[in-house]
Amino acid sequence: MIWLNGRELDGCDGVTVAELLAELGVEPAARGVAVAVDGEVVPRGEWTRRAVAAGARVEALTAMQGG
Amino acid sequence: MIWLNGRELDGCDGVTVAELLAELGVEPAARGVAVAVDGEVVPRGEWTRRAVAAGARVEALTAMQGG
Amino acid sequence: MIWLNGRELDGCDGVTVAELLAELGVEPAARGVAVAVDGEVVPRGEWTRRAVAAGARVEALTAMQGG
Amino acid sequence: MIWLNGRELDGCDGVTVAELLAELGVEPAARGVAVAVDGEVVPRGEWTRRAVAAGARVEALTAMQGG
Amino acid sequence: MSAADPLIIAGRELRSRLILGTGGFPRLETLAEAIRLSAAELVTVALRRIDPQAPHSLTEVLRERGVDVLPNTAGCFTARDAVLTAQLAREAFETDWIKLEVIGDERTLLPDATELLVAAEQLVAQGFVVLPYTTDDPVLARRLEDVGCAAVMPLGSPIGSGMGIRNPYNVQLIVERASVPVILDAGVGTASDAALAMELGCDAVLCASAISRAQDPPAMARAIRAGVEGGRLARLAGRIPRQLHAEASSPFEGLAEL
Amino acid sequence: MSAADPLIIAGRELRSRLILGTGGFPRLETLAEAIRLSAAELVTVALRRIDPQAPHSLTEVLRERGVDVLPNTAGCFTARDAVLTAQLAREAFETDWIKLEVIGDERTLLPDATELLVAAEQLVAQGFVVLPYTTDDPVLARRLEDVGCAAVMPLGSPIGSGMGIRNPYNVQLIVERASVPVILDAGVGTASDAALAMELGCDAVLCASAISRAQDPPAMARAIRAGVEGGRLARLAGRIPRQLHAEASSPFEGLAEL
Amino acid sequence: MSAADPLIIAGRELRSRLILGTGGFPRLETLAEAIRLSAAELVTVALRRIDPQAPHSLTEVLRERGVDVLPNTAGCFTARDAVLTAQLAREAFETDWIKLEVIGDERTLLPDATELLVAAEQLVAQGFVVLPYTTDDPVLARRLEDVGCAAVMPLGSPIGSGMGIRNPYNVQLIVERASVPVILDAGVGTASDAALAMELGCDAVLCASAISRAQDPPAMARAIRAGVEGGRLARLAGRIPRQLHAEASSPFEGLAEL
Amino acid sequence: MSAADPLIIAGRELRSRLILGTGGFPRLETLAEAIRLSAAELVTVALRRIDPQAPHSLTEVLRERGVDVLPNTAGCFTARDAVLTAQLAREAFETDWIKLEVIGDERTLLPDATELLVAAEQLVAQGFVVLPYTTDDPVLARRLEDVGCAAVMPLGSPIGSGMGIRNPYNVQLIVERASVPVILDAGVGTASDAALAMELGCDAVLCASAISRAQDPPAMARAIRAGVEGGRLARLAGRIPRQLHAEASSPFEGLAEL
Repeated sequence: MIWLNGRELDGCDGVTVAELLAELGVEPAARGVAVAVDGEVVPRGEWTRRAVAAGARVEALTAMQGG
Repeated sequence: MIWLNGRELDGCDGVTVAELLAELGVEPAARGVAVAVDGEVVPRGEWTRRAVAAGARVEALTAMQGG
Repeated sequence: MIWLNGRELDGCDGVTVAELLAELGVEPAARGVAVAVDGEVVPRGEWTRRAVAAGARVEALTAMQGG
Repeated sequence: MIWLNGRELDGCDGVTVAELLAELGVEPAARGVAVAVDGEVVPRGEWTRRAVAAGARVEALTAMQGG
Repeated sequence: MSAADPLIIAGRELRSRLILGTGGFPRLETLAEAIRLSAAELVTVALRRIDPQAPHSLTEVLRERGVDVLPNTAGCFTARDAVLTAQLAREAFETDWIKLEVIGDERTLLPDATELLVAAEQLVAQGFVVLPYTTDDPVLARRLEDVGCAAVMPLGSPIGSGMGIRNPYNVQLIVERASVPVILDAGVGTASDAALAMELGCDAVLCASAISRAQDPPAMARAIRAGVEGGRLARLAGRIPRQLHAEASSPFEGLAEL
Repeated sequence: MSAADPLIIAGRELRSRLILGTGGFPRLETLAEAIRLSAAELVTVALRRIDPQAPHSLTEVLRERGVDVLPNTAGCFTARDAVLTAQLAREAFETDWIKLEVIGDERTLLPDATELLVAAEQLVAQGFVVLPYTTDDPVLARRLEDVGCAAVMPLGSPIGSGMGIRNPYNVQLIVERASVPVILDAGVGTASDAALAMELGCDAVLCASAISRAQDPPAMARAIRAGVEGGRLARLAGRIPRQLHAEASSPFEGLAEL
Repeated sequence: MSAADPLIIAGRELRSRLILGTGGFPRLETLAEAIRLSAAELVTVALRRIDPQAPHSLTEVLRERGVDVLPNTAGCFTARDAVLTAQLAREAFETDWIKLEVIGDERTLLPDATELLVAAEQLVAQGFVVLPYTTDDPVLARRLEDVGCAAVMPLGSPIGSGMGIRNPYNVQLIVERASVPVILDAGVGTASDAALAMELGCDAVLCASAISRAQDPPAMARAIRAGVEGGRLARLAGRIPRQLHAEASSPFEGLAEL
Repeated sequence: MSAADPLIIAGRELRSRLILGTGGFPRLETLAEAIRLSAAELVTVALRRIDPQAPHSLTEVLRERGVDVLPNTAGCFTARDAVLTAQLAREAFETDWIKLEVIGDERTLLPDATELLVAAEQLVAQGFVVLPYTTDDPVLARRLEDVGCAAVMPLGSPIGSGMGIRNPYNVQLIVERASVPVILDAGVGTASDAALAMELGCDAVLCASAISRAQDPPAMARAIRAGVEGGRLARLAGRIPRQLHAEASSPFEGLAEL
């Protein structure tokens, strides 16, 4: 089980960051996106390599209107 | 007919100011009261003598709370 | 004697407004000029006809910078 | 040599705090006085016992008008 | 000049520098208590038609409290009505003193400068001691003094608005030039407004709604009295100048090297 | 809540809501008289090097007047100096109370938020009753309360500037959230400033220069005392709301038709 | 209503909402440049005695710049002098338009309400298009409109004082009631003052000293022009309400849990 | 110094002195139009969780408009969260620039001085160009500059409050001492507020709600742009001094004797 943006995701332990982003409809080349796993930034370059361990908290963020 | 404080008073033409004040429950010796007939002040001393003609506008005033 | 803009002018009783304006270097056709004699406006059209009596106060005015 | 309230005091190495205060005209029982030696408060009770080493910085303070 | 100096209007001495308006008090008992706590010596009243039903005790309350009546011409929109109202007030209350109001607009209850000046001139000629409620226009205040008013009563802001002194500069200009007492009338909402009026150099404050319509009128009477007294004391004490930067209140010399 | 309620700081009751700073008085006699007229029970003092020449009478004057000493850490620019100064003050005056000042800039004498918070936390841990002089920043005031300060003392404007309360909104925000007493410190220039502070909901006012540097300090002590009392009374009395337009204080009904 | 709407006074359309006063400019070249950069279409002039020595080029400069002249009655203290001056101005400049000034006091140069109203009424009867310089008294403004003035020109503060709009509430009250254009005249000191005037609902701004006596008059002409335009745009755009507390401009939903 | 001088932050030149916040716009089309009319070159965005449902066009709109993104750390209450958010922003937008927000209170959204300073220091050490949203505390502004911030962004009043610049004196003190650009951030409600900020000496204005939540955002974008430009021009033009009394703008010499 993985926490992706606050929602539980089951049966996907060990998938890569890139695969998780795909879940969100984000293609690997997408600009304006950043990912943190357990409070650490995962650089764009590692998305395809970096596997996400069970129980990890993943935050996938992008630009929203803000002051 | 006489206008007393904006209200018509019938069958009292020729009565004195003092009599009109009595109508309002004001005794002749009352302090803090003043009377105008047709836009002229009627001094306290003339209340008993001064007759009010038909159609006259009488204003009988006293102190009210005011800023 | 005539008062022109607050200054005494001697030996010129009976001269015209136009002649007084010439004193001030103002030609008859000048725009932006107005004249009052003894507190009355003298219309441009009367400058050449209108003679100024002895003792008269003549004010010849024009535009100055003002707020 | 000792620094007492920013002034050098020679030939008094090893004197007690109480003796230094006497220099300033302060008797041991004085109220409203406090002493720091090298940035440490010396409690009133130790004034007579506590010897001040050479080179020490002594601050002897009291109340002054202040906002 | 001392804080103990009485306020002198038309030769009469007043120890209190707070004049109370009687309008707006929910009950006469509350008014009576507010008068006591305000220490006012002079209170305003309006002239209205006698109502046979109405318990006729306002004047008694004022007599018991030992305060003098300052009748007003509230509700008048013309010089003519104001003059006649003043004459009626003189007849009713046996006083030559009149708080002159000539209103120009129902929504703001602001004075009508021209009508006010005309009425003031006529009333002075008729021997009245005229205290005009006026705008904060320094020129109008001067004209009112010129025609013989015994004091000028500029507003801080509209009657009952509680907006305080909207334009302190004008009040200051009025005070600078006036040789009769300047009484701030209308707009005071709380104690600090009254204090500011006195600090600007006003000689007194007239206050009605701020007290009568407060949640606790007697308490506000005390509050505004304190404000008036504090403001006057401060004016006389000579305040420190304002400056952008700080000025230490504790000395830097003698500072320990810790 | 009543006007008679004492101010309670760290369990101690004070009847006076005006705390007097002793800095800036030209002579001790003037200070003594100002203390008497201000009715202050608590007065601040600074700690400075003993001057053998100086007549040593300040503390005697304070003892005679029966007021308690609130030592300050004026002149300290770091948490470390402020903490040591507080310890020396405790030793000298046998009080745990400290007016904590940690200054960040010589020209404005404004507090240094970070150093102030560090010093406050350490002093609270050492058992001091900490009254911090702070900016009008509501968040900083909250943090100071969170670390255990017994009161918060936001400024109205820079020390000695006499600029009054530059940002009443911030003072209002501080009061809304505080559960310890809020004492307006610094900036008061005159009585109306003190009244405004109390009307905004402050529990007390600390004032030095406005009184000590006035042309007549004792008179200003009375003035500001009156301002504090008037402002507190007004706060409790419940002021009328502000409105753009007028609200008549004399009734329109019963108006004569003249 | 749109920002592009022209200002209409007495049936005449003006695209510029900044009227320039010509007084106080050190040199005519500077005036000419300020006119260009202010984009003013209407500029005021005073009537003074012809000086044979003086180079007679003011009117030429104005003609070159293609602006129209709005003569004023500056310096008049009575209705009679103002009316006569207006008649002379009509004769000299062949315009019925007059900026009516009747001053009541030399130190403040504030208008004399009564004389102003008398003069306005007479000039309207004589067919003038009267633009009166008035106080910020809403009732007087109304009276001036009632006697037929083509616009009202309330002051923000005294002429040349640069104090801005001392009493925005009065200006707001004037705007609320006026059915002729309201032009803020006098007191503007800088661009934000001009913007505020327009935000309060004024239709235009008249400005002399703020521009002519600035260190760089042409630059200030641009500045105040921008202020007028910005203020008008803001008025039409519908500003957000003021509130004591914050309202987030970044959403809290979707906030990461880091 | 000239009005044409670009604003330089961390060596980068900006011609526009208005930075636009993108929060609060009802529709992206409105945002796009407001960007165009504001002439902003830099706009802020927040970082939030990807919403698969949401049409992902904000960044496209910004790209089309050719503006650069200034990411913020809005919503962070600790230095740690703010630093991590800044790192994510750098990753997402490939920019070292960060508008640093560390909030201390949800109701006022005011900054937390201590956490802000800690975060600023860390981010500077990590090579960020840090633009901190701060209070109007001059000492804190100085500390932020000392730790290497590229600009300081004091608030005028709480975010979205539209209260303008509550304490112009503090902004003035910040400008006096700053050697990095001062950008007024938060509180601007209308054009005159923006003009005042520049007149006080600010180098730029950051504005979101005043524009995005106005009734007509694009019109308000133009209005505030004009306010910023007018205020800057006025600052450079050198305004006239404020004075209590008047200064005639029409000469008294040459006055006719009518």
